[in-house]
Order: sequence, then C-alpha cells, then structure tokens
Amino acid sequence: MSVDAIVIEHVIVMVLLTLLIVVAVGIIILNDLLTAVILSGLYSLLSATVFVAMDAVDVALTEAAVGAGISTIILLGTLSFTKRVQKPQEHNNYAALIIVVMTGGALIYGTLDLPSYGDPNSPANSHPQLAQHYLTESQKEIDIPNVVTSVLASYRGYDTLGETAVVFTAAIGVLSLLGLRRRRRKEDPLLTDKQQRKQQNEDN
Amino acid sequence: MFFNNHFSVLLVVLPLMAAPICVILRSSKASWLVALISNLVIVLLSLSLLSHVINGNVVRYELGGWAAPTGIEYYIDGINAILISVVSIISLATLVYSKQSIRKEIAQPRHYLFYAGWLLCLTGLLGILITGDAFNVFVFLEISSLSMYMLIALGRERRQALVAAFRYLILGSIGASFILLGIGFLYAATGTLNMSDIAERLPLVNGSRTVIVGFSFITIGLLIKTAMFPVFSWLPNAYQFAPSAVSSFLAGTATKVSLYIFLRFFYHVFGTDYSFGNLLLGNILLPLAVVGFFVMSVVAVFQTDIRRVLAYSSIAQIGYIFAAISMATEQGLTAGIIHIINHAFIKTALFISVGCILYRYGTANINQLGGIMKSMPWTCAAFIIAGLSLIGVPLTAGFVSKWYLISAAIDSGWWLIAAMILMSSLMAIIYIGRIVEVFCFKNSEAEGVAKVKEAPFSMLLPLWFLIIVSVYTGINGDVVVDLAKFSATQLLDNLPGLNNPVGNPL
Amino acid sequence: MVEWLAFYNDWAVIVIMMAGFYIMIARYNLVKKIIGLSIFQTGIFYFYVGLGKVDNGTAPIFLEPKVIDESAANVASGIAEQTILYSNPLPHVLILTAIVVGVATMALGLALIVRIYEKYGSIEEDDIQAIDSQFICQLDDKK
Amino acid sequence: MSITVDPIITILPPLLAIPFIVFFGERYRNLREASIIVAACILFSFNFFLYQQFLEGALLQSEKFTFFNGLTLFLKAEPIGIIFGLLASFLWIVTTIYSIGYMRGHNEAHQTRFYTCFAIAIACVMAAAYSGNLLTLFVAYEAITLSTYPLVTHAGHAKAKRAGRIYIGVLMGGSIFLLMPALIVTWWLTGTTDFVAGGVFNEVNISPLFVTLLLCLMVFGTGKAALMPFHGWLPNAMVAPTPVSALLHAVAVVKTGVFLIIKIVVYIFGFDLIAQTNAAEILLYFAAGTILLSSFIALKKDNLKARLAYSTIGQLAYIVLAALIANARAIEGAALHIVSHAFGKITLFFCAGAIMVASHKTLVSELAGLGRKMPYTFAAFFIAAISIIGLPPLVGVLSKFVIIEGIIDSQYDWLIIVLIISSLLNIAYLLPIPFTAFFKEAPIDSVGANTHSVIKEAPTACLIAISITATGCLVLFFQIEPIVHLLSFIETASNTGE
Amino acid sequence: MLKRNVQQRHRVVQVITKFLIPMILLFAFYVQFHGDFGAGGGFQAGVIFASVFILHGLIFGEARTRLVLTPNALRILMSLGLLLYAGTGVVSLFLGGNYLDYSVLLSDPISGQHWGIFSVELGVGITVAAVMVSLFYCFSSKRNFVGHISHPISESELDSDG
Repeated sequence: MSVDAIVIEHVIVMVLLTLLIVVAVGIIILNDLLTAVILSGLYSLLSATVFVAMDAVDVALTEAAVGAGISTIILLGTLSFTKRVQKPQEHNNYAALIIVVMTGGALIYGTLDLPSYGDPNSPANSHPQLAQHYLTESQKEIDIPNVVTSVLASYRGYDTLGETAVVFTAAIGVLSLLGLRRRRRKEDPLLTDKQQRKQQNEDN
Repeated sequence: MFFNNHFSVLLVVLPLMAAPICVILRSSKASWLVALISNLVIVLLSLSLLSHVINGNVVRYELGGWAAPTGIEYYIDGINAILISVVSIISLATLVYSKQSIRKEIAQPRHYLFYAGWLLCLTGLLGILITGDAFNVFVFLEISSLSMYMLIALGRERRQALVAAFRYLILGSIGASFILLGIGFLYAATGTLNMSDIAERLPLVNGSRTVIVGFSFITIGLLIKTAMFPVFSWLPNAYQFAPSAVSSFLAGTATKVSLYIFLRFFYHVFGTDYSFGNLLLGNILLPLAVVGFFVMSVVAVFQTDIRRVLAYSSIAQIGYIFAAISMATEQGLTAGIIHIINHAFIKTALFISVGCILYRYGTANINQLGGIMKSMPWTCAAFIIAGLSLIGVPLTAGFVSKWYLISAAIDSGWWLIAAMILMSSLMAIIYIGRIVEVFCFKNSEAEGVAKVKEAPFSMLLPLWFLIIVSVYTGINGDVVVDLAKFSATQLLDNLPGLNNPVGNPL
Repeated sequence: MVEWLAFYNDWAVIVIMMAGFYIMIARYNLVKKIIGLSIFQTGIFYFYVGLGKVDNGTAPIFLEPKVIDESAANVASGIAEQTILYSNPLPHVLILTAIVVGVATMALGLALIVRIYEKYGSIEEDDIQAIDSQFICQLDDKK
Repeated sequence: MSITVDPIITILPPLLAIPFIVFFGERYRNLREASIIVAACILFSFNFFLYQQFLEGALLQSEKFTFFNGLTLFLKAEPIGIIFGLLASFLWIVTTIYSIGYMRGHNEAHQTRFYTCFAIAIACVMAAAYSGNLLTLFVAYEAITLSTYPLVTHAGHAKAKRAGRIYIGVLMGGSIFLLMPALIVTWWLTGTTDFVAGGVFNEVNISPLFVTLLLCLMVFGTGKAALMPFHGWLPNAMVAPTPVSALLHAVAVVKTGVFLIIKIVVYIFGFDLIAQTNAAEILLYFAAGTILLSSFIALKKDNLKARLAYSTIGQLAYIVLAALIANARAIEGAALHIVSHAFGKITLFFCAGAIMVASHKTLVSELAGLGRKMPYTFAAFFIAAISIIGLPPLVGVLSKFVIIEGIIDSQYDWLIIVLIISSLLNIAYLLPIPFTAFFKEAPIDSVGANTHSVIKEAPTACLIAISITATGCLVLFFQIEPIVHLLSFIETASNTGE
Repeated sequence: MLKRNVQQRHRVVQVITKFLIPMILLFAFYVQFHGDFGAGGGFQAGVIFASVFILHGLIFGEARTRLVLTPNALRILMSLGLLLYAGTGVVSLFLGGNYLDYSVLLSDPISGQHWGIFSVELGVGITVAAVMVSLFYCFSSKRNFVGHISHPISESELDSDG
C-alpha cells in the first residue's frame, strides 16, 4: 500500500468522526426524544463504520448489533412507557459547560504527547509481550485465525468472564425492577385458548 | 499455614458461580443458604490467604496459565489480603443479618434476585481487590457497581430508592468512564495493562502529558467512586434508601474498595514519588479531605434520619482516610489503612443496628424513636458502643484510628490538620450523642411505640459479632496495627515489577 | 496545518466524548442522560480502538492459516508474509468488553427510568426533585 | 521488695458487685444495697491493704498490658494515688449509706441503673487512682465521664438532658480535643507515657513556649478540674441526685481531674522543667481568677447546690494552683486539700440533700428557721463550712496552711492575697446558711401557722452518713500525720529523679 | 386495540418474517461457531440469536414468543451460560491447570485451547441471548401499566408511598 492509501484511510475516519459530531450535537439540541433515539441508532451505525475503518471488525459487528439493535429497541421500549418529548430547558447550564470544557481541555492536553494515529511503533502497538505476542505467538499457542477471539477467550478470558457476569448482573437487575412475567394481561387475539391456559400456568 | 495458590481464584469464582445457582434455585431460603455457604468458604479462604501473605509472600496467580503481562494475573500482597478478609467477613455478617431484615423490605419473589445481586456485588468487590490488571479492575468495578445500583433500587422507600439508584448510576458511570479513560491513557503511554508492568514502564515516560492526564482522570474517577468531598452527592441518598442490609454491606465495603484502588494505583503503580512528589497529589487531596471531613461532620449534626447521619459521617471518615494517605508517609499510610479496617467494622455495625430499629419501628427518624433503649436494649447498646468507637473513645477501635491519624499528622508537622481532625471528632460527639440521648432519655411520644420486642436473634448475632470485633481490636490494637504497618511498608518499599523477587509466580 | 491535522482524530473523539458528557450532566431528562452516557462511552471506544490502529494495517484476522515450519526457506517467505501488517487486537478486545458493560448499564438505567416514571409521572430531574421536596414538606407537616 | 501486689484488686469489688445489683434489682432492694455496702467495705479494706503494703515497701504494680504499638496500660500505686483511693473508697461506703436514705426518701426511679452506674464509676475512679501511666489515666478518665453521664441525666427531663449534653460536651470534648493531642505529642516526643519521677522530657529538647502550650493543653483538657472557663459543666451537673453530686461531683470525678493535673506536674513535666520554663505562670492567673470569680458567683447563687458547686470550683482551683506552683510543699498541700475538701464538701452536699429530702427546699432564702427542725443536719453543715473556710480545729486549716507554705517557697507571693480574699469570701457565702437556718424566724403563712410545722429531721441513714463525714473533718485535724508521712514518699521520689 | 389491528393487517410482514427467521438463526449459528475464523463470537452471536426472538415478538406479539421461549427457561439459560463459562475454568482447575487454562483440557494443548474457547464462547452466547430476550420481555411486558398512571401524582399515592 502506498502513502496515498494511508491518507485516504485517515480522511475516511476524519469524515466519519465529523459526521458523528454532527449527530451528537443533534441529540443535544433536539427536544423530541423519539428523534433522539433514532439519531442514536444512526450514531451507532456510523460508529460501526468508524470501527471498520479502524480495522476493528469485531467491534464494528458488536456495535452494530448492540448499539443499533438492542439499545435502540430498549430505548424505544422505554419511550413507549414514558414521555416522547423532553421538557424544554429554559436556561443553559453554564456550570456544566465549564466542567465539560475543562475536562475536554485536560484531555486535549493529554493527547499532545499521544503517539500519532496509526503509528506502528507506539508503545501500545509494539509491546513485545502484549500486542506483538498476540500477533506472532497466538498462531503457535492457540492456532485460531481471529486473534481477537483468542485474546478475548483465552489470553484475557478472565475479563470476558467478568463481561458475561456484567451482562448477567444487568439482567437480574432489570428483572428485579421490571419483572419477567406480565402482571396484567389483556387477552391476546392471536392466542388460542389452549395457549392462553399454558401461558397462565407458566406465569403462575 | 497451608495455602494453595489455586485457592485465590476461588475467592472470585465461588460467589460468581453461586449467583447463577441462586437464580436457578429461585427459592428465598435456598438462595440464602447458597450465598451463606459460599460466603463462609470465602471467609475461610481469605483468612488463610491473609495468614499466608502476612509472612511476606506475594501471591501471583496467572489466569489461563498465561505469563503475566500477556495474560491477566492476580497480585495479592498485604493490603489487598487484609481488605479481602474484611470485605468477606462483613459480607458474611450482613448476609446473616439480611435474612430477617429483607423479609420486611423486599417482596418474597424477589429474594433470590437480591441474593444473586449480593453475590455478584461480592464478586465484583473481591475481583477488584485481588486482580493485578488495570483493565480487569474496570470490569469488576462495573460488576460491583451494577449490582449495587440494583440492590439500592430494591429499597423500602421504593420511590426515593429508585431515584437514588439512578443518580448513583449516572455519577458512578461517569466515574467508571473516567477511570476507563485514564487506563486508556496509561495504555497509550506504556502499551500494557498489567499493573506491575505499568509501574515498571512508567519511569520511561514519566514526564509525558499522557501519563499526567491518565493519572488525573483515574484520580477523579476514583474520587467519585469513593464519595470524596466535592463529589459525594450520590452517597447519602443511596445509603438512606437502600435496603438496610445493603446499606450495611456497602457502608463497610464499597467505598473502602475504591480507596484500595486508589492506594494501589498511587502507591504501587505510579509510585509514591511520582504521585506525591512530582504531581503533588497530596497538595490537592489534603485540602479537599480536610474540608470534606469537617463540613460533612457538621452536616451530619443537622440530619434527622439516622441513616443519613451515618452516611454523612461516612463521607467524613473517608475524608480522614484521604487526609491520612495523602501525607504519603509510612505513618500516614498506616493510619489510613487502620482507619479503613476499623471504620469498615464500626460503620457496618452502626448501620445494622439502625436496620434492627428500622425492622421493629419502621422508621429511622430520630424524632420518632424516643426511649427505645427500653424496648431494644441490645440493639441500642450496640449502637452506643459503635458510636463511641466512631468518636474515638479509648478502648474502642476508633481510638486506635484516631491515635494514629493524629500522630501521623503531627509526625508530618501538620498541626493544623491534627486540630481539624480533633474538631471533627467533637462533631462526632454531637451527632452520636444526640441520637444516644434520644434513645435513652427521651420519652416515647406514641404509646404503641414502646411495646416492641428486641430485634430477632439472627440480626443481633452479626451485630454483636462486629461489635466484639471492633472492641477487641480496640483493646488489643496491635492486631490491626501490625497488619496495617506491614502492608503500608510493603506498599511503600516494594518496588513492583514483574521480576520482583518477592513475587513467586506459579 | 498538517501537524494539527494529525491531531484531528483525537480531538474529534474528545469533542464527541464531551458532547456525551455534557448531555449527562446538563440535561434534566433521564433518557437523554442515558443517551449521553452511551455517546460518552462510544467516544472512549474510538479512543481505545484508535490506539490500536496501525497504518496500512488490516483487521487482526489471519487470512490464510500460516504454516508453522521452522525451516529456513519458510522463514524467508515468512518475512515476506509478514509485510501484511495487522492492527493491535488488544484494544478491540477491551472495547468489546466495554461495549457490553455499556449496554448493561444502559439497560439497568432504562429499567430504573421506567420505574421512576411509574412512581413520579415524570422523567425530568427537576420535576422529580420538586415532588421529593414536596413529599418531605408533607412529612414535616404531619409532625 | 519481695512482695508484689497487683492494684487491680481495687477495681474488682465494684465491678463484681454489679451482677448482684442487677440481679437483686428493685425487687430485693435491701439485698441490693447490702451487697453494695459489702463491696464498698471490701474495697476500702483492699485500699487499706495496699496502703500498708506500700509502707512496708512492697512493689504495687500490675502486669503491663500492651495496647498497641508499644503503648501499655498498667496500674501502679504511688502515695497520692493511695490517698485518693482510700478517700474515694471510704466515702463510697458513707455515700451508699446516705443514698439508701436519700433515694428512698425521694422515691427516685431507675435506682438499679443508678447504683450500677455508680459502681462502674467507682471502679473507674480506682483505675484512675492507681494508673501507672498517663494513657491509663486518660482511659480511666474517659470511662468516668461515660459512666457518670447516665447519672447526670438520671432525672430524664429537659434540664437534665441539657446538663448531660454540657457534661459530655465539656468533659469528653475537652479531653479529646485537648488532652488527647497532648498525650499523643508527649508520646511522640518521648516514646513513653509512663509516670517518671522528675518528668519524662529530660531527654528531649523542647522550647519553653512548647512546654507552656503542652501544659495548657493538659490542664485545660482536664475539664474535670473545672478550671475556668471549662467549669460550666459542674453547676449544671447538680441536677443529678444528691449522692452523685456529693461523691462524684465533689469528690471522685472532680478530684480525678485535679489528681490528673498533680500527676502531670509531678511525673510528666517535673518541677524543674516547670520552674525553668516558667510554663505554669499563665495558668496560675487562670487558677487565681477562678478562685476569686467562683467565690463571687457563689455569693450570688440562691440555689443551695449551685452555691456549693461554685464553691467546689473555687476549692478545686486551690488544688490546681498548688499543683502548678510545682514545689514539694505545694504538692503536699494540694494532696492534703484533696482530702480535707473532700470531707468538708461531701458533708455540705449531704446536708443539702437531706434538706431537700426532708423539706423539699432548694433555695438558701427558704431555709430560715429550718435549723430548729433539723438541728443535726445544720450542725454538721456548720462544722463542714468552718472546715472549708479554714478555721481550726478542723482539717481545712491544715491543707490551706501547707498550700500557703508552698506559695511562700515559690516566687509567686502575691497568691497569698488571693487565698486570703478567697477565705473571706468563703465566710461570706457559707456561714450565712446555717445562721439563717438557726437564727431567723420561719415565715408565717396566711393562716398564721408556721410553714415548717410538718418538716422533720432527715432520714436516719442520711444522718448517719452526715455525722460520719462531719466527724471526719474533726478527727483528721488531729490525725493528719499518717497522710503527711505517706506524702513524704513523693518528695524523696522526685528528689532522686533530679 | 390499535396494536391488534396493526398485527392483523400486516400479514405480509408476518410471512416475510417467517422466512427470515431461519436465515437469521443460521447466521447466528455461523457467527457463533465461525467466530474463530472471521469476525464474531459468542457475544455477537448471542445478540443476533436474540434478535430472532425479538423480531418474532415485534411481529407476532410478545405473548406468543413467550410460549416459544418461556421466562423460566430464559432465567435458567442465562444462569447456565454463565455457569458453563465459569465451570470450564473449574474443570481446568481440576485437571491440574490454572483457572481458565484450556491447554490442560485435552492431551494436545492446542486442541485443548480450541475446545476451551468453543465452550466459553458457547457460554457467552447462551447467556447473552437469554439476557437480551429477557430484556426485551421486560421492556415490553410493562406496556399494560402505562394507562394506569395518573399525572401528576395524587396526594393519596404520596401517602401510600411513605
């Protein structure tokens, strides 16, 4: 690949990130929550593209499935129970703005010494026992083409165990708050009598 | 003493596996039993771990059999071995207590979820304490946080509990995101996630702005998680409205574990010289801590709900601990660790005794609890003893803490801070004395209130167990002091690193 | 100009994070706060994944199963093969975990919002505060 | 030196009495009170035993209990402690007899709680008297505060609770805020909190200002010594039942405070250090001010117990003053004054309580003509008042005399004037009380009958107690020699330390 | 009532969905078991698998989906998934390795790794799928409550809550 290809790669990411900023600002401004939710779905799809452009296909797949899929569905579910429109806020919150600007400033200060984007010799990409080890040794040790999977499930399998536990925790949390069973049910015309009875048994 | 390295992993895996088993069993009693048994085993394991580590061994355990920076490892030295024991003992005590208490607070069908959440919270806390990997800290922090949000939302004043849980969720997520960002910056600078490895590589990039920003974001995130002075707003509501068993458990453990992360990062990963020498962390933390414990003690005096008094007092105590550890001396660190341990037991005991009162009277409002000493003498006696300990009366654990805090401050030449600590102790006399006076000498206004039985035995048992522990550590203070001194010197002296001769990787 | 362009990605990511952060702390609407949280977190994800990007690199999936052979000829061809650069897989793994954590937090937060709406009839922070303080006033009046 | 006796035996009798007190409870009150008297007698005999052993040269020390980090708790008997122990245990017997009469006559509630806390307080006082180092004394001091708090708030009404708040606030607040840091600093500087003859600071180099500060912290931190401006708790604490005011707030508790100051002066700082640094001078002004001011306030108080309380504050300041002069003679005077004031003031309080039980009168102005109805009580009051004022042939004069000797030995001669003025003021506020009672006519009510016609003499138990202590004032005047002899042991100890 | 009409009217969608479901299922299995070779793995597969049921629920009404995948089954499945993951580690403990050390699972370390990864990915997949479906259930089964909320909160409700 040539230098031009690198430039194009960079430019793609830049454009996508700019688009993301636009969407995020849209979410800040809009009072209609439904639109905000739809925008956040769009946002997730865009970010999946960003991840592809950054070579993180697994992340992209997950972001698409989770961000655009599950998150949007539960957000919509929530909106269907609550209000669709946010109460307009009369005054801007300047304290919050100051905090945000300060935090952002600190972060920008931190990026000044950051290795440049795509640098193969950055500490993160050149650590012999981590990044390099995974790319060079995993074939020998685990022999799975997708390095992400071998890192995820084996080298850092313990993290993934924790991740599964997080999902589980969230599930029992939601269960404890909302409950799995329907507490009050109208008759569903699509169900036969037999099915209705079965469901009642199931619920009791 | 016999300790097999493999046992260390069971500390985390056991509650992690017990949680889904609870969910499968779905019965209140069975899941309580599962939780209790697994917790009991954990206590035994943690004590044997402690006795192993206290001989100067550092336990390192490579998960998945991958050598340290490549894979994730456990890194257990004095400080986390102590805290693992403290957390598991407190969890056991509050678990015994919870059986009765949640009967009145949580609907029967949700009990199994409660215990599952409890076990996951314990998993998270122990996971944070035990791990030697920076990112792994974040993962387990989230396990514990999510389960805490859930447990808090189960509180008896459902409405406020929900809002308290939500506010905690928002603030906690901000904190966790900051920590994640901070770890990201560290990763960018060093290319590694293993704490010992980071510590080894940091000197190479010491002046880097990336590291400074990583450092400050981790600090801010942890300050939120520990409910340090300016960012404490989640704590009072959470402790007040959570189920009483949960607030007892959290009061003793949650903020302490965040404090541990703080110690681990700033003494071990960044190194004392860098954190407190180059970046002057002490100069930032100390004023906050001092203002924090002073203001919060004053605020505690004006609360009407006892749980709120205790919550503000907790924030004040966190201020003490921060003041002590930001002195960055061995004395100060020792004092901080002693106070972490002692306060964990004291505050849990206080919250449990308030929980007992809540169980019988249905309120923790100080104005409605006149003269309950007569009907609940054991509970009130426990409250008084624990309260005296909080004040720092001799022969209680609190005295040992105060002694060390003040002598550490004097040792560093910070006379003013010693005076402030003492002033804030006076506030403790006021807010505890106020409650005790109502318990003992105020005549109950409502007639029906007086005719209440003492709390059930299964609630008094853990309460008095904790009281005895805190009195014992007050009388025979060397137990805690020696542990704290050992771990403080270890934190300060042990130059960490993967090839550290003290470590004995398996 | 070009020097500053090198930072464009980092700074854009920071702007995104801060947009999310601003929503979280400045908006009263609880659902908005949760959306803000997810925007903030995605910002962090870009930051992490960006760290692992290698110029000219490709996704860390070995396209052809490599033959592991220690013979000299294959080592030579292996050098040629290794001109394929792979991006660093570690940030991807971390972010996979973080995404899951994010969605878990979001689900729990939204469940709380649903319950709060049931109890308060509002999902605006200031309304909730007003109702709570009114409730406390009532308690005081009773005494 | 072969014999070793553990002073811990003095703590046990009151503690062992508690199960009996609780067990017998309200149902068998005679047995309950009998058990207390037995315990008190045993306690006194133990103290006496210690006294004898001390004279024979036995080592009176308990095992050292390691607290934490090399800090130890232990008991060790020394002359002033023995005197204090003997005094408190003897007066406990008397007070118990008195309180039987008083509590029953007054129909007080919660008597079991009262006696239990009382016993605990006495045990703590014993621990304080025989404490082997400053830390032990501090621990005992705190324990006394806590165990007497329920006694102060005994009545449970708003005034009692307010008194309790002030009590805890001043005593505990003072000790935690001032005394504890002083203790920690001492330990931090010297690595010990032990009482060493001649002081512990000999090895370390500290500036005079620092010594002054430390001494001020300790003296003001000892709120129980009621040095102004930390005196407010004492008049408030008078809301407690009279036996409490009598034994605890005229003898045991407040004397623990001054005892602590004496110990600090003698064994922590040492005479030399105080003399060299002139550290005590500012405190002497405070003490002198307290003596005069409290006497003036006492003059204005119409409530009998309040007047006695301010008198106590003044008398305590004598002891503090004597201690701070820091020479051997003055210390001896201070120790003697502990004893003489104890007998005098406890009698006065007993009388005040007896008057209250018999006539329900609490104000001085109401006492007119009561003397004829209660002759024994007021006679005892008169004797005790004379003793406090310092006239022969009562013990009060001895201690004042020795204190004045101590002042003459020192550089602060002007203090003699303070003492003389104060003695005159004593006369002015104490003597009018028996005089009104004996010589003024009782008021006549609207019907023309004497309002005192129904009043009888106090209960017999009260009278017995009163006569014992009043006799004590007289007897000690002639039998002071054993105490002086015992005190001579301190001097030699501090001399060898120099 | 509106909902019913919508469901009855959209036969076309329902028919198409019936065709789509097996394909999505197939894709989910592909992602699950092919994750070693291409992008994807347990988590993604779990989400896709769950999306089958979510789609079914959206189109045919969530009540019918509950008949296919009952809440009880979900509860047990999500627990079993987590147990499978953690249990794999325990098995390697018993076989003498460290926790989650898959190399000891079989005599050949590499195929041990393969089987270990397969097993834990399966665990993740099961848990995630079950969790996602139950999240969907939770967030849709509360719908019937909405009509019963009074705005703003009445006094009586305030009292009952305290």
